[in-house]
Amino acid sequence: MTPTEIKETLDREFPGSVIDNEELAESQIELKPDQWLEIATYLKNDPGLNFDQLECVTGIDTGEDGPLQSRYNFHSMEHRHKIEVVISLDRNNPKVASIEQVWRVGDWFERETYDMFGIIYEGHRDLRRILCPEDWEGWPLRKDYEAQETYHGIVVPKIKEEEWE
Amino acid sequence: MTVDNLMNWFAELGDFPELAFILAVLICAVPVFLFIAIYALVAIYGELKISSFMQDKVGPMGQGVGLHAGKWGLLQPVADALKLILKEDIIPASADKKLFILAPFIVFIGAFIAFAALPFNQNLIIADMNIGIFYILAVSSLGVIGLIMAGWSSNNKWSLYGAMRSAAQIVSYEIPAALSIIAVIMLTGTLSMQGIIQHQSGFVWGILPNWIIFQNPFTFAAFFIFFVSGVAECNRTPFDIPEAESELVAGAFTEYSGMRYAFFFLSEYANMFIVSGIAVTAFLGGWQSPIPGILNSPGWGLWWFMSKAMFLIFVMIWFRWTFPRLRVDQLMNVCWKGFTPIAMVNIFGVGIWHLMLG
Amino acid sequence: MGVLEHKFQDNVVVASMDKLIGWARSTSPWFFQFGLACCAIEMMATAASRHDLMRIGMIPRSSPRQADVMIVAGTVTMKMGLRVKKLYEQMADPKYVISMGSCATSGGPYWQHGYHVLKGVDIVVPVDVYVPGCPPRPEALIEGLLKLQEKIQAERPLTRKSV
Amino acid sequence: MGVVQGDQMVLNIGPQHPSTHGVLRLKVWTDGEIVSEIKPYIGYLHRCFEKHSENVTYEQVIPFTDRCDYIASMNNNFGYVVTMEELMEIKVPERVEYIRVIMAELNRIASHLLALGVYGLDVGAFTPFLYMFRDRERILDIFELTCGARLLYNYMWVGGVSHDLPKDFERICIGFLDYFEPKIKEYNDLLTHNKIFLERTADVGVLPPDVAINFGVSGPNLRGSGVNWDVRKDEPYSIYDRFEFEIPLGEGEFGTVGDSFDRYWVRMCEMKESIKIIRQAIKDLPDGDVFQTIPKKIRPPKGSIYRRTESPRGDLGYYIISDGSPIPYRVKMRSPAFTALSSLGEIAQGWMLSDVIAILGSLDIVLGEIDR
Repeated sequence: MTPTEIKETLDREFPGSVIDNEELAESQIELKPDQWLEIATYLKNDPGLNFDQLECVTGIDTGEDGPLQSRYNFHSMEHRHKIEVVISLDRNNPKVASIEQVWRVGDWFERETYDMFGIIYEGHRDLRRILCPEDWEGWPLRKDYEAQETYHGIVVPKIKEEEWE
Repeated sequence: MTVDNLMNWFAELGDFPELAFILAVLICAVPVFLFIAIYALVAIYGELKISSFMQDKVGPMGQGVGLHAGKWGLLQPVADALKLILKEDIIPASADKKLFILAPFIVFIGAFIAFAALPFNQNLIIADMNIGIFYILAVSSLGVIGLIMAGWSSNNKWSLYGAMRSAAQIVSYEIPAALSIIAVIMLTGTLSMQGIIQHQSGFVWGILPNWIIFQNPFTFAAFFIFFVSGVAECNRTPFDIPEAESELVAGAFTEYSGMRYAFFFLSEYANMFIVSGIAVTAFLGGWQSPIPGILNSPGWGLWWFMSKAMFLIFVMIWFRWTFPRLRVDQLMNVCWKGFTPIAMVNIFGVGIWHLMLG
Repeated sequence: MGVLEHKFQDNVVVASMDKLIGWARSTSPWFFQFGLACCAIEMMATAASRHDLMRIGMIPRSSPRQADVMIVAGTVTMKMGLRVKKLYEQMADPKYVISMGSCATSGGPYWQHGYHVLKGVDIVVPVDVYVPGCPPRPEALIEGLLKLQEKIQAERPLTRKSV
Repeated sequence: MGVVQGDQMVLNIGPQHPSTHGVLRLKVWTDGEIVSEIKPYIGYLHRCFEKHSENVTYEQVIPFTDRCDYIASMNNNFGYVVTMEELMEIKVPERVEYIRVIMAELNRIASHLLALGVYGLDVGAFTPFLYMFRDRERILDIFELTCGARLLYNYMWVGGVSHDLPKDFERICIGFLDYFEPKIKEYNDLLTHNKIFLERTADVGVLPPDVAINFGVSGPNLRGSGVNWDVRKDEPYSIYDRFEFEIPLGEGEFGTVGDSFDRYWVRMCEMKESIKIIRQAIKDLPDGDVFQTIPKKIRPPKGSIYRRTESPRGDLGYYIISDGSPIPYRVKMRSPAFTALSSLGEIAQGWMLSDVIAILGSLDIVLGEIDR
């Protein structure tokens, strides 16, 4: 099925959850974060869609005041079609339902996005930092991230600010 | 022999029985220790070189800085031993100090005192006891205690794993080894090592030397069972699970460094020599020459014994660099479901064969 | 060796003992498998058949207790830096450290934006020989090891330090 | 016979361990030898690749992609470069396409050689590791001939390659392939048909197909479980659709489908397929200028793209978001070994300690790519 058909089926099944957003490419859908778990289970179990492979979960910081986005790429082994779901969350309290029970690979992907951006996935059984040490301060991949001074007594040098050109 | 001759010789000199006994033992023990040391250096050098040639490598060639390790890396084992002696002697704080210090020496003693009954040639044997082979099998199981002490006392999870595995392995592989030796003793009728070898002189089936391995098919199978369980007793691949490098870091020896580690290293090679020595004595005719009749003088006897033993050690080294490693439960299956039944069948086979063919 | 260290006046006997000890230690430096990143693959290639490390007497050991040389091959991150320090302390004296590759030496390509990368392993561990390169070629690593062997031979463990 | 439940022993197969392929810590709860639970801890080699790619220009990200999966750097470059060219709609000349396929497949053979060699090391056989490294050195010589580097090449640039092929590259490459083909038979005799090796790998760490897909496992690990999925065939990129080669799948000859032996065997057969591809690619290698479509200034249009390519470890995905400036806004690398390792906790439960090491080896993970 082409992405537009998928968009219509989702609109039909979950009215009001699809937000149309112009800048997004044709194969991307923007959804509201509130019904996300039901939509995810629907995407996986519906025979017509059957997205059994969660390819990738990407966290994006859309700028100083913009929302934090959590983008999911799905792919179906059976129908060989793909879709990308974009969910925007506000910056100071980024919360979204965790799809870790639906796709087991989501467990580590979500932990990594939490580690890098601070997006809290509710319902995640073991939401800890996966790459940085447990006691690391700050969310490294946010645009406004300031590396901490020292870590266990080892000085973390400052990142030079001057223009790269 | 030599202990008895020494005792008689001292008896003629003067009447000091206790001192004579101590002197005799000392005079015999020091050359054995020197022999083990030199043999271990040769064996370590052999292992380095043979494993390298098998792996398309050149092995220690002494191409480092300065004198380095001699022409073909001949001094490499000497340098290793000297460096290990000079290293700092770490005893972990949480270790059980006394056991930790004692463990390597018990493992070495287990290997060292078994040399007393090895017949190097017609009269070069320290103590030709009439229970020779039984004595060696009993004494060589002393090493297990040392390994368990090492594993337990270094208070490290890896060495505990290594010690438990090595205990299970060595204890269970002594059964098939002992059973296949019983098959030999049924033929020779004597437990003394020299007696076993004397029994193997002359021809069998025309051209073959009358070694026990050729006397009947059951002893032929018994040789392989004995040799492979001997490899398992020295913790060599494919049974080197106790010091499995890729799993248990360094098994029971993880916490040992310097001199103590050198002792473990030394006793592993001493154990290998003992297993080869017994296999050669019991199955391959000890110091008998392959063509009975000629080249039978004591000098040649020593040569035959050493070359056969060294060949078996070469086979052990060869095993190590070709086979992967068995898992612990597979190892136990091989021993209890494989070797022990076959070894028992061998005993009956030898008996029946002996009865029928006389 | 601790008791005898640096206790003797410099004379011909002590000097020759020093040479012997230096020879033994430099001829068989067993290296501690401590592969972290890309340099670890080059270290394995150096230990493999073509550039054989056993030629110069180096045998890989997996336990810190039995190793003399710790080759820090790869990027040391903050999380790993504490472990490097702990492992270094577990090694038996005399121990040496080779910092292989520019990541271990100074943080390498990750020096500017690597918030999690330790800028050089000499912050946590004293280093004897630095091998440049990203990753250094096997020949460069062997040259670094030979430099280390020269350094070990030049050491005078027994003679008293001229105070 | 009730199961005697001793108290659990927590074992740290720590960040420094001879067979964790780098810096990975496995927290293992064992009961005697049987493993009841495994928790992998990663992040010991987190080198902030994504932070770097937000501060350096598009060309300068390529050396960082090299260092993510340092065993298959060519394939990493290939993935990044294919994604960028799709974003910027650059059509590279034929010769560049053929050179890239040859280099990627050679690098796949080298990566599989290392993976199989180290797997033999984990199971205890030391010699195959050295034989496979000896042959891998020959491939590194070919790479050194073309781009001067042994391990990290920075060879494939956006829109072209950094160096053209040397003079008699075809002769050398064909020479290597002829030398290498009988060597695979030598590995099979030495390791694959070894009874002890079969005993240790067949039926160990079975990864059923649906669990594999659910865990996002991909590449030889997925094909070992019998799922016919190869990005070169199913989402063809570059000119892979011009070559015929099969996709080896795990059939479970010596055990069930999806056990460690199948993953090992799939990699061994994939090396044969890669040889086929290289032979076809060299046969009709066109000539032409390699540098003509390399843009002087890379300023991709505003937008985002996610593209997958087939690296020796599986689906290597790049998610690139550009905002029109010469510096990428966000580059996310989806690493196949990351998902393979996440399935270890599931597969290795209930096996013995030495099997955990064998299963970890069969998954062929690289920590540089997992921690990025």
